[in-house]
Amino acid sequence: MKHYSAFAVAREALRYHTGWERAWRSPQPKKRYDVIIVGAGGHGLATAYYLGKNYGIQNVAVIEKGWLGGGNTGRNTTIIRSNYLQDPSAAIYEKARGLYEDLSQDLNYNIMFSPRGVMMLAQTQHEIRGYQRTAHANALQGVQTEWITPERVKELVPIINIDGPRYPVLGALWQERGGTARHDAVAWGYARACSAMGMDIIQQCEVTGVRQENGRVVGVDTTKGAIDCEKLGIVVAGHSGQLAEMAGFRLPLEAIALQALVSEPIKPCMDVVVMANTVHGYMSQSDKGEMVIGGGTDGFNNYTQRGSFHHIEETVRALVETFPMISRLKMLRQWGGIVDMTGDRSPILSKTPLQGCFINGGWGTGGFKAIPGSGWGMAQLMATGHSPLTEAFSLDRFKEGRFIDESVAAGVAH
Amino acid sequence: MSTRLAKQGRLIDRSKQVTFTFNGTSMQGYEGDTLASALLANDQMMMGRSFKYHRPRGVVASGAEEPNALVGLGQGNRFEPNQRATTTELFNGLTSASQNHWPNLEFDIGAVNKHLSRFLPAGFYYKMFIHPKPFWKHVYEPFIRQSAGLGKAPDKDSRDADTYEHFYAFTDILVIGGGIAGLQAAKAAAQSGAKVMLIEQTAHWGGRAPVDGGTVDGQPVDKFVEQLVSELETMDNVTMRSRCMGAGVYDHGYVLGYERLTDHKPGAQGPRHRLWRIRAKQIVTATGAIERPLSFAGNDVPGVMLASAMRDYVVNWGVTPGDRVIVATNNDDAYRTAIILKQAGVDILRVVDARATAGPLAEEARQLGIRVDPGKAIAKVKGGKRVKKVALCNQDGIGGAREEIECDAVAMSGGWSPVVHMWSHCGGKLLWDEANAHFHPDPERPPLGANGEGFVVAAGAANGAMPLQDVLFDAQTAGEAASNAAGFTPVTADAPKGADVAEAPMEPVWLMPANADIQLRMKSWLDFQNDVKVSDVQLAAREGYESVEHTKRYTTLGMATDQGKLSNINGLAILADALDSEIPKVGTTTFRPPYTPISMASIGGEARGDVFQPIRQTPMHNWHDKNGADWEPVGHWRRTYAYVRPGESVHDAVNREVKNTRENLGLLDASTLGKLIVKGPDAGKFLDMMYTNMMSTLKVGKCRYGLMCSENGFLIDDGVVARIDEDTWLCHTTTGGAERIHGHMEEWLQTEWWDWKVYVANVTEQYAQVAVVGPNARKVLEKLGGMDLSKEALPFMEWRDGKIGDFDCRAYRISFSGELSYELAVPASQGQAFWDALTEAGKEFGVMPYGTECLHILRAEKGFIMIGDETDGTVIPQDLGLHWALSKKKEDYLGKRAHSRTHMADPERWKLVGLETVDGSVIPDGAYAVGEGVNANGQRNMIGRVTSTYYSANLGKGIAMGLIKHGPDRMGEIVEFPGTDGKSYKAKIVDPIFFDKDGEKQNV
Amino acid sequence: MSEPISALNHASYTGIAKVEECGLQGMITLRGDLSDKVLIKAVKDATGQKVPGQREALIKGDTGVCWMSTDELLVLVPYAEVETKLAVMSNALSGVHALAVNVSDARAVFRIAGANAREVMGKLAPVDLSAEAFQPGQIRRSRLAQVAGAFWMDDDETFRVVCFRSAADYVFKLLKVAAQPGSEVGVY
Amino acid sequence: MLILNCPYCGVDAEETELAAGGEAHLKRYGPGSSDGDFHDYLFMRENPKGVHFERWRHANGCGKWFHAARCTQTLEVFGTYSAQVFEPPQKIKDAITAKRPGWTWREFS
Repeated sequence: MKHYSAFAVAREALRYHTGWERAWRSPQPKKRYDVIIVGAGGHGLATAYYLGKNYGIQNVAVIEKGWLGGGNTGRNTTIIRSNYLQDPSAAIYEKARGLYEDLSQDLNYNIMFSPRGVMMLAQTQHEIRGYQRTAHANALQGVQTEWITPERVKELVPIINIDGPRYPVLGALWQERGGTARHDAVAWGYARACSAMGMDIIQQCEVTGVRQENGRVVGVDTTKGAIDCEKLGIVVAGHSGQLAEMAGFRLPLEAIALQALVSEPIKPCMDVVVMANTVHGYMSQSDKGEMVIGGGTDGFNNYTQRGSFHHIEETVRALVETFPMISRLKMLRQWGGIVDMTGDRSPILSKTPLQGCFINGGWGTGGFKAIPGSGWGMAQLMATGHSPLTEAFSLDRFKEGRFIDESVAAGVAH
Repeated sequence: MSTRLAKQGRLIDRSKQVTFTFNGTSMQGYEGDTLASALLANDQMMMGRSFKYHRPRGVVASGAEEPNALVGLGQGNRFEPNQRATTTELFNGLTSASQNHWPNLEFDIGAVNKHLSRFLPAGFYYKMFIHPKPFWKHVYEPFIRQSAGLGKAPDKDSRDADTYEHFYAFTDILVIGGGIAGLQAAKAAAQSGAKVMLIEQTAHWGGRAPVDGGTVDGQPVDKFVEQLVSELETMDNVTMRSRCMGAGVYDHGYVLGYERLTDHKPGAQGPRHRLWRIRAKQIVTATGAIERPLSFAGNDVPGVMLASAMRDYVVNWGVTPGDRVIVATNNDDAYRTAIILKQAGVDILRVVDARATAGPLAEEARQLGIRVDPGKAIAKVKGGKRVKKVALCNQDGIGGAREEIECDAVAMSGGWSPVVHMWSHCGGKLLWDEANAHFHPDPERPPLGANGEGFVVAAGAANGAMPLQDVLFDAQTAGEAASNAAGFTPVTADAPKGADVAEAPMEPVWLMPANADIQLRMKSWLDFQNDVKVSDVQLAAREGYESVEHTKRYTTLGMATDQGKLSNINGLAILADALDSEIPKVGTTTFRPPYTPISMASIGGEARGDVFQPIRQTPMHNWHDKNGADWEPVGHWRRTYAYVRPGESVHDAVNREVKNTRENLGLLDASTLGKLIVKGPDAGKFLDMMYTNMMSTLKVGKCRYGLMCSENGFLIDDGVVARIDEDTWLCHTTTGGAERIHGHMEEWLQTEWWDWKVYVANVTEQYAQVAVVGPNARKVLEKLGGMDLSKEALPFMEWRDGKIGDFDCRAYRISFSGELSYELAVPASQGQAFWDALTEAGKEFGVMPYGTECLHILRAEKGFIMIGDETDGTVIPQDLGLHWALSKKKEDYLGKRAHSRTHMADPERWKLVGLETVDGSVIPDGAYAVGEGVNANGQRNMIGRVTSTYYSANLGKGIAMGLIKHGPDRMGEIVEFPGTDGKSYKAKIVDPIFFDKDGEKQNV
Repeated sequence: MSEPISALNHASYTGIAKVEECGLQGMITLRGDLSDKVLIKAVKDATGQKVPGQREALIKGDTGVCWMSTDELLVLVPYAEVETKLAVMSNALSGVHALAVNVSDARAVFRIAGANAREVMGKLAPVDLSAEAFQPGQIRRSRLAQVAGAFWMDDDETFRVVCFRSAADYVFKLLKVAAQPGSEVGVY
Repeated sequence: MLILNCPYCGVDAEETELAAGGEAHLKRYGPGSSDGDFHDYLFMRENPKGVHFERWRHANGCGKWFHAARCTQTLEVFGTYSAQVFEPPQKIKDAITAKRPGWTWREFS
């Protein structure tokens, strides 16, 4: 793998950049792999990467129906934070956030992790108590967050209206080391690194069946032929249900549409990520200058990657109220993605009834920020059969009533 | 130079001069000008800077597709960045400023990037700025952000001076686009009797056809348009809106129309924008086509313009972008520009036609003395801030053997692409047309509506029909098809006969010259705003970013404010070539709404300021407001947190209210508590399912505190239930619980037990409810007179109807404070009068109103739980020691089954206890109790948490409730709560009832 | 008993249409089997009207009856008479499974009058209010921007809107925005 | 923006008048049911790419719950019907069969 650096760019410039090699190979599938990961999104590629890096398992194929990074990895609002309330969530998201800190260097690919700080506004007494609770929990979980005053909020976000007529800002939960990253780059960086380890990323290859022998997975059928494997990881947000069906089990998931939008680009005016859950809006400004805005989810099953406009309306009016100066900006583009929702809105990282087959899904609206931690834990689970990071997210929690409910702290899982 | 011509300009009124400013310079234009045409008339060729390299940018188009001429419009509370000069109607006093440069447009420091461009290819930032790590956040990123961005950000304190609104419209057929295709389709559809709505984004009808010439039924196109418009205006089943853009097509035939009402006359009465929510059975997209640029070196120099745009400026606004013009093309249409400009007196130095042979229009051009060079190409345009020279070469070559010609403008035409956005928003599929080298809608695969049938029909150029006669024929057909699909009988008629010069076939030319070397390719722009060049797309392909989505995201092709209207097809073609594939195989990126950007404010509509969200008010709301209420939003309600007196802090006020209520008399506005009437022969049975306790056995005249759980076993609500008569109960819910619990009850009644005879009605707002609380409660009520409220006549946990003073009243003898307390319900219309009477009569008894915080403290002193504090959606009654409220007699109730799951029955669950700090301090809200060691993820082990914590003015110390592991078995033990303030709080586990354990105060 | 006060005490505003709070209106929510003879008679006795069909509103002035749902009616009577009428009705219905309850004070009522009344309403409710689609004699339950509301037309230029009393202030402000000068739409 | 016909008040209501209520025709499992049945009743939702049956409430309208048969891939609506039935009426099933021959959903087809 050719090393990326300013020097390399300068060197290639002299040859008019005709010397760059492929970021990742595009191989035909081999007959057999130790591990097959279905789904070349962030979570799938990260799982493969850490299998290789942490456990030396490099005979791995990542199979992708479409193009790598083409699902929710490339459709989200790129927020990275770990100020979650419940221990298991805080653990996996903080692991992810920590890995994001060094990911550019680790992958030798600039994923532009920008620890600009994430702020969750408290606009009711109930929210104040909720976020102060989170702040206390985070302190014990090793997650650095703090409760800040409205004045500090205004200092950090000059464009915010802290004394709006309806919901004045009463304070905020502030995670200084939260931020954003360039979402596509995360998938591309992992893909390049996996490919460099000799792993095969097989795009435009759809899995049509999961082959098993006496209760154990032995391979998959694909549009590019049958491929054998020891272990199988299903990491296909939005389509987990279909894959599980092929593998002969069911998942407590529903697929719904989540929407987002961006404004036209303007010069930098907001250096942090702000989430206002009482009014259902959150916003950050990308390095391109676009205001990146997350919308709500539909309440019904939907595979169209299109949502209903009224969710956009609710979000935008909330943000115009919170940041009056965006009133005359314009919405450039809106889009939707398909997310898997579980009964407690927390993900599933788990063994399955089919031996050797593992599932990573149900990230709902919050998957991007978890990618490195999810890959790390999933790799550990698949390689060793156990991971403290994923343990609480197992499938059986629903039967036992052992939920991981994040909504309780007025926090929504963006 | 670019100048105003003596003649021409069908859209301007030369008798009406308009004054405006650009970058502070005052300029003149005419009514009917766009900002772009007016700037050109003032020889302002350079209008902005590009995004990445800060290269000089001039206007390249004449409409919505413009990527370059973006300005900051207006000032202060009416400032708007990134406004397209080409779609901005000129008005007197308009102020505009160019963007993305410092210190100014002419001299821009950022332009240094231009010279570094060789070192800044597509995706360079993924490969650089990796080391040293801290530099990204502190050095690289701030620099990149500063030089990126585009328009100036509005002032941080600006407040939009305008208002906005929505409008819900319903029509059988919606026609999007008011060009000749839209007009004709609308007529054809309307003749079936269908209700037709026709929307057009500009202020004019007829689109570009009047500029392109030709005749319809033997008369000039603009005459035809005039007649058609007036004909449609007389049809009362037709609604026409100009300045109204079709912004997006959504599922089930839902369309957003973006109407700009006062942008062209700021400050005028009424809303600025109106966002139409249009429900249509069928949609006709007559959105026309957009001309493609040609990819040659220097095609981004100001003065290089789309051929169609150049003739628009001449014909519509009487402006020529240059005196000495070269036309480059791969099709016949561009000859119209040459001819029109020539006839307007502009020097046409050359028509450079990449093809070997051209059609009759070329002949016509030659007749006018224009030199036509077949097989030729532009090797390079020279010039910085405007075109100076053009170097010509053979199309089939690498760009050598050049001939240089001095000129000041270049018109280019790479062929036309139908505007398929509206067709595609909801999943309409496209077909590749080899002959015209464009995608057009595939009639076999339209977007599908609620009935599974197609609900969009494309018409005219938007459908790939280019020649005038085809456009009209296609439009007629589309209009008839749409009316038919909408359930009407089309009146079939012949389309008007369009006549225009026949055209020779175009030839796809994706690069000029065909084998341009790398130096030229690095100067051949695809995306003018984002500075994406042919070489960038080729680099992306080489590096394996093969999917069109990858290439788009890696190079930012098509991600600018024009969303690739000019660049997508050209980029796609270059990518396909680089991948040695075919364009349709590579496919297009997804088309997403809106068609062009729409204002955030229009999306929010009326919902701003006062009416951003409803504020629900009790009958006494205004009194509270006048009497120092510190408001707390609870759902959409506003409740008084505390009544703050002059000179008091909120905290002081709370303490005063707490003491006074315990010692004298307090009044609480409890009107927000939900009140649901549940009536019927099966009402008792039903409530036994809804509540964990037994309600069917409650005696008439009595009250009982009830708990509600979800099927999942978690507490969702609580409240006092009163039995009114044999088959009627009244259920109180929490504030804001009324609608939720009413819905919850209706859901079970309608979808599970629909055979049960029960009716529910929400009577919450019928009553103003006042809690009269404290030792003097009975005294004040007796003073008002009326019903007997003695201990004997109205015992604890009972209710009576009667009169208090002259108010009809239902009195509940219940207490959430542990004090002698009555909750009194009177008709809402008399709530204020009743409150006044109590306040007046209460004076001698030391009456004071109290708010929600006082209420919380009073109940906490008594160890009463509060839904939302002790519960958070994960707590079950057993956690709170409420076993007494879980009926053992009942076989079933919602939540019962869930409680038997292993984790619910787990003895390790945290349980409710009281907490008393050893030093009397107040444990911080939300604090957790810590145990020994850390868990497998290195997190400190927690053994519990605080759920409610207050300073009790009565007890003079901090009190709290919390959930603690094995709590009830650990009475007297000390647990530790680390605060986020650096302190650690030690608290003793105690009984949660801190005050009047035996309840003597309430039983008097 | 003291003088009852409606939510906004007859506040009014005139823009492209006249908006006013109507004051107190007697209202009874009646739930039951709409085909039951006893119920039909009770409605007749209280309002002089038959039981309305789906989405029908049979109203004269401040007396009448509206179809709210398959098992629910809204009975309108003069405010002063509501208690007596309710008593009579409850008494008549004592034998059957039905629920009649006074909701007069739980509601606020507005009148929107003028040539642009349809347009003012069309800005707030996702309902086809063209003359072909909506006429006097019909009632529609929907939303007004962000709150629930029901409305009918007294004549071709006059709407009456019913909403929750607590939302009266919000609805009045909404109507003022929707009726602001210069905001004529020009379609109805 | 879904538009569904409320079978109770006859209105073609846009989504903003409606509240989605999840999977239709669930069988309730109460006390005495097995852990498996109870788990499935609460969490194991049908999640098909295609024909689906779901519950809606005309919340900003007549307030009634009703059922809808819909395609989750195209958003095509095959019909709406009473909430007070244990399975889809034959005419709804026929309407689906006409558009999606061979469809199945849970025990229905």
